[in-house]
Amino acid sequence: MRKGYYEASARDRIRGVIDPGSWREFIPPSERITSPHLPLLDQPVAFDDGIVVGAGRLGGKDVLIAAQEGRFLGGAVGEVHGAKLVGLIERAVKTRPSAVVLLLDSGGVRLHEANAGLIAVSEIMRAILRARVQGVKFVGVIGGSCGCFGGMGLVARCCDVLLMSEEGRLGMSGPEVIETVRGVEEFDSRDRALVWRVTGGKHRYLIGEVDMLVDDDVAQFRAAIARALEAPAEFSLEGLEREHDMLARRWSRFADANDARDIWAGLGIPDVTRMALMSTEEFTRASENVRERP
Amino acid sequence: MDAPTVNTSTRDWHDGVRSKAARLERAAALAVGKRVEAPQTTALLECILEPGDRVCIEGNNQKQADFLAASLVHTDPARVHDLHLVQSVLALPEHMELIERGQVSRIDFSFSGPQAGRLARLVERGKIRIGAIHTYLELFARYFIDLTPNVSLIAAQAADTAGNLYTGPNTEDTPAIVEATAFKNGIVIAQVNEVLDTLPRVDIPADWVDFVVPAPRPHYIEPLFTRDPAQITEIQILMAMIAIKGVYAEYGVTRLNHGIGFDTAAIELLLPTYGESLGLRGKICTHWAVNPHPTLMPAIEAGFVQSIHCFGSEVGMERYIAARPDVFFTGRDGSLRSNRAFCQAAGHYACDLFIGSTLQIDLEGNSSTATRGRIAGFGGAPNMGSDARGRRHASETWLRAGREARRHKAMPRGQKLVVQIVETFREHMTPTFVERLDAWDFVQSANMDVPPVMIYGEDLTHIITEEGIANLLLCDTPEERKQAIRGIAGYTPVGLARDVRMVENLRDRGVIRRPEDIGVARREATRDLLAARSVKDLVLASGGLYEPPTRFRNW
Amino acid sequence: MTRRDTLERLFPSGWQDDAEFDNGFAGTGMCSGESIRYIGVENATEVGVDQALAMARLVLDTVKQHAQRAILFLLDTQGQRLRKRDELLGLNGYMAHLAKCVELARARNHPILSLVYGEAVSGGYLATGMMADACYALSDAQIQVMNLPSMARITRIPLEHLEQLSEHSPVFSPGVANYAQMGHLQEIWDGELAARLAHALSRMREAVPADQRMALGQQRGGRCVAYEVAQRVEHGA
Amino acid sequence: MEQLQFQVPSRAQSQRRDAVLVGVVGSGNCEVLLEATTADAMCVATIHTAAHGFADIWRRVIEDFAIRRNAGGLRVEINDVGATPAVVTLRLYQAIEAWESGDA
Repeated sequence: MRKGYYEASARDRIRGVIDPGSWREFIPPSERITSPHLPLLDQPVAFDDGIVVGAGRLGGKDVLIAAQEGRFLGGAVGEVHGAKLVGLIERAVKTRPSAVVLLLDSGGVRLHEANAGLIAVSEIMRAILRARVQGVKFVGVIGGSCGCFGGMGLVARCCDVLLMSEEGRLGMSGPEVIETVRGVEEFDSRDRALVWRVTGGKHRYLIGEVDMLVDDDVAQFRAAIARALEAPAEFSLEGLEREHDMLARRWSRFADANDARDIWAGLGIPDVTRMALMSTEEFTRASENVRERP
Repeated sequence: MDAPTVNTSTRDWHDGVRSKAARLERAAALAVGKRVEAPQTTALLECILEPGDRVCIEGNNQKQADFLAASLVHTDPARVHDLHLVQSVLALPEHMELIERGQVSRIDFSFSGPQAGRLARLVERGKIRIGAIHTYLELFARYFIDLTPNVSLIAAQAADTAGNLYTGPNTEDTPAIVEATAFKNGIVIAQVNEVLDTLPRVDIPADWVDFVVPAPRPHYIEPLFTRDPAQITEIQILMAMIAIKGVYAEYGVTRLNHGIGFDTAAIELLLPTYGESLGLRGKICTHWAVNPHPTLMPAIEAGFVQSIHCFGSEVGMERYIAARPDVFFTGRDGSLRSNRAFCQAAGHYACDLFIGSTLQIDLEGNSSTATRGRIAGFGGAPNMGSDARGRRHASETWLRAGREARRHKAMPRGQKLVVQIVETFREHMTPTFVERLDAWDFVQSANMDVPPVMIYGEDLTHIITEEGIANLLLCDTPEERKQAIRGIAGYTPVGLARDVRMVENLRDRGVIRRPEDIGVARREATRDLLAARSVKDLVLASGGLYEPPTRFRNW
Repeated sequence: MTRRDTLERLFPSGWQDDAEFDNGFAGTGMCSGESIRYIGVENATEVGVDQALAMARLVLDTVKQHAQRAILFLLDTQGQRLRKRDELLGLNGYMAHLAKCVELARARNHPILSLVYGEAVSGGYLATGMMADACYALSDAQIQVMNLPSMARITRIPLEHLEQLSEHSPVFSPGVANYAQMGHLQEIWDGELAARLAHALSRMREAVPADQRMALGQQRGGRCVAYEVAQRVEHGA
Repeated sequence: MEQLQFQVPSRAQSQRRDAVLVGVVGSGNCEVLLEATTADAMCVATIHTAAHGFADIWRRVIEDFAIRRNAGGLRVEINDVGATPAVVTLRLYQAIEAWESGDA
């Protein structure tokens, strides 16, 4: 039976991607390290503060893994949640796993502890980048129901390799926020198709924001992560210059784009609608020669 | 009803014919042949209609004669008033507008879904009199007895220049309405989306149609039967497992009708997975009277389904249906031919099981969707959800249910399985099981003769909740029946008031069966069991033929 | 305070703008005889893809042209640009790119500082000021994720409740003092900015900076659990 | 938030193992943590719920669970955001079935 990644819980995802019997969780739920701030606001807590962190093996290789639980407060980052992730990254600098795998599913900063959350996101970014400088590899994974937004959208793009399903969403400001501030004419957040055209996996893959497009299936994610563990990792001036060129090219070509359709057509895709309906495999093949990459 | 007091010796028996001729005469200047241009529509209606007329503004479950309804709102109330609406569905704001403006003073209908709240307020303010709330089949029947329309405003996909109509997949109520109107001196006005030289097929012959109006916009069709699998809960999956294993497999149900909720959508999506794992393909769910639910596609593709007859169509299903003529009833043009009246009859007489959901169930097993402040009606559910007293053909399923019901009677006879599938609590912890239905309040507030009960307890055979199945056929006394219902009512006040010993006794006798009693493991009740978990999965299951409405797409 | 006033006060011995972009600027200022590369945004601008790209270019060029020169981010931003177009192009990717460029500079021994002289709001602050080794803000500046009325609306927690709690807790309400107490800001600056900057720089030249903000937050009593939780994950069995 | 505590007799659970967590703290849902205690014949339940005023229903749900399953020697702790009794019961069963099957 196919196990969907989009709907799976954080714990199910971890169970689905690591080698059986290899899992060890740090600060498990039984320790009840919960948010000290939510009770003051009379809000429910979760025993793991919405993130599972630990060590395991994937295809026989040692990895550290974190998984955000999108259904608890939208996977948003609070003080404990953020600190667990920072601690995991710091641990990697010392223990040198094959990679740190981040199963991201988050709307960004948890408003109930906004300042702590924002600072934590910046600490996560700094920790990842510092670890990358020291040679630790990061694999980001997006395909959950909350997508990956706000500061976590930046965290995702700080990884060496980023995997995403068509169903995943990646961006900075959520469509609802833009609609609230700028009005429905700017961004109709209830237009599902539009939301996915702007933030969804296929568009992100085509413009070079994501390295692999994965089917919404836990087993497929596992296989893709295993492949990502093999990918080379580098953090260099040359690499950043290549990324800069790609981003500058995107800006100069598509600054006037109003819809993903404009960009796809601009990239030389003949039948945008047909492309949008393709399966992951077909899509990956069909986009091989038009897809942007650094 | 008209009560003619004419001396029959001097009567020429052609009042109706003369009335129709006079109306046509008044409107003659507005039409070229049968064709009337859209801007003339209001004038046409003012010429045709007379105070006191019975009017059907075709409002089906899905298809709406919305342009004609809007045109009617623009008529002069001094000329057009005291109309009596006789139509199955009151779904448009225009329908309520006509009541507000005093142009409609009486209604007989079946269902008012989106306007249920507004209708209740109009009734309270004394703006409108409700004749009765009918089932679909019942209202159609009255079209041929005492509620024959004088004027029917209908909707079709296309007309040719002669006035033949092509309804496309959404034929729905049109044949019943037109038959009654056209053959009893009534006038039929059709709004069409387009006029073609040659129609793909003829659904209504030109001879039955008086006027054709090309509408400025295509008529509205509501995608009423599209249930996004993403919203199906684990509890609904658990109940679907109970239904499949505890009822469908148990009775070998092959001919059936499903309601339109998420509970039954869950059953449809479990057939190719859970049903297949139980070896039930070919043994259950082969013949259906049901709309083309998108959630049925995985079961069709998996080979469960042999035949489906439809009340109406469903937006986005057109290409899929056309590609599966072995399963669906289709015309020469390849597209679906639906027919609500025939399908209701099929559901009533030729199905062995009806299953649907409801909002309230009382201790006698009466169920109702009427809640305070809403007069929603019940559409077709009572036709499906009642024993067909006139049925004479036998089937194993029908006989088995009959044997259970008639243990103490000499004359063998079958019975239809009528099943309600409900969670014990609805949203906001509102209990589904109640001591007294809200429907009773309507007797006073809406001046009704009887409470609007959707399915009567005496027709109900099984109730399924997350707590298990209550088989009401096996209850010997009214008290046992009450305890059987309490026994699966969970933690609602009705459930908590159960006699624990009596309930355990009923369980020993198989009247109440818990999930564990029928080998349903709660732990397996996960969304992974659904054959499709998203609308995208449905598109994949259809091989790309299904084209979901935009609001269900994320690509 | 305006950009000009801020630069005057930071670099009384001289500064020279040499780059402009949409509501942004860059140049070189002198501090205790040392050249400082400053990169800033002004007029409480919303930072969009073009500005993030421009700043990234400036950081990369600094790395290429001026080895180990200190970089100072000067911030007055009301957040990331809230437009569909920017999201379509992948604003988060541009922001992350900027953060990566800053990290490269840090790895190549460029001290990184930031000063909020106007406003700093979440997304506009993350990839710039918050990436610094040491973060500062003027005492009359403002740092926030969201104002309390909006927060009340979205979380459905009564505004009065939030206001009442914010008197004792630095964890969610706007204000530079809260960000200092939580360990994010090294210091809040006022008075002689040039002296403050010189002092900050000399301190950074002494030791390779690691991110000490969690520990600082715990010391200052603003973030009581983060440090310990991170330590437990980092070192736990 | 409302906190409830119940202690109800139940047949002893024979399995001994690390804690089990099922479910998620989200609207209409709850998480259930199961842990071993030393009180073999008792099931101890602590509930933190965002929905006030349902103590009696919670008591009956926990009692039925303790009657139907071997929950003696188990501590049940629940973080709840308005889950219906149906969902709570499902989670309790999922938790104890995970416990008994030895799954994580």
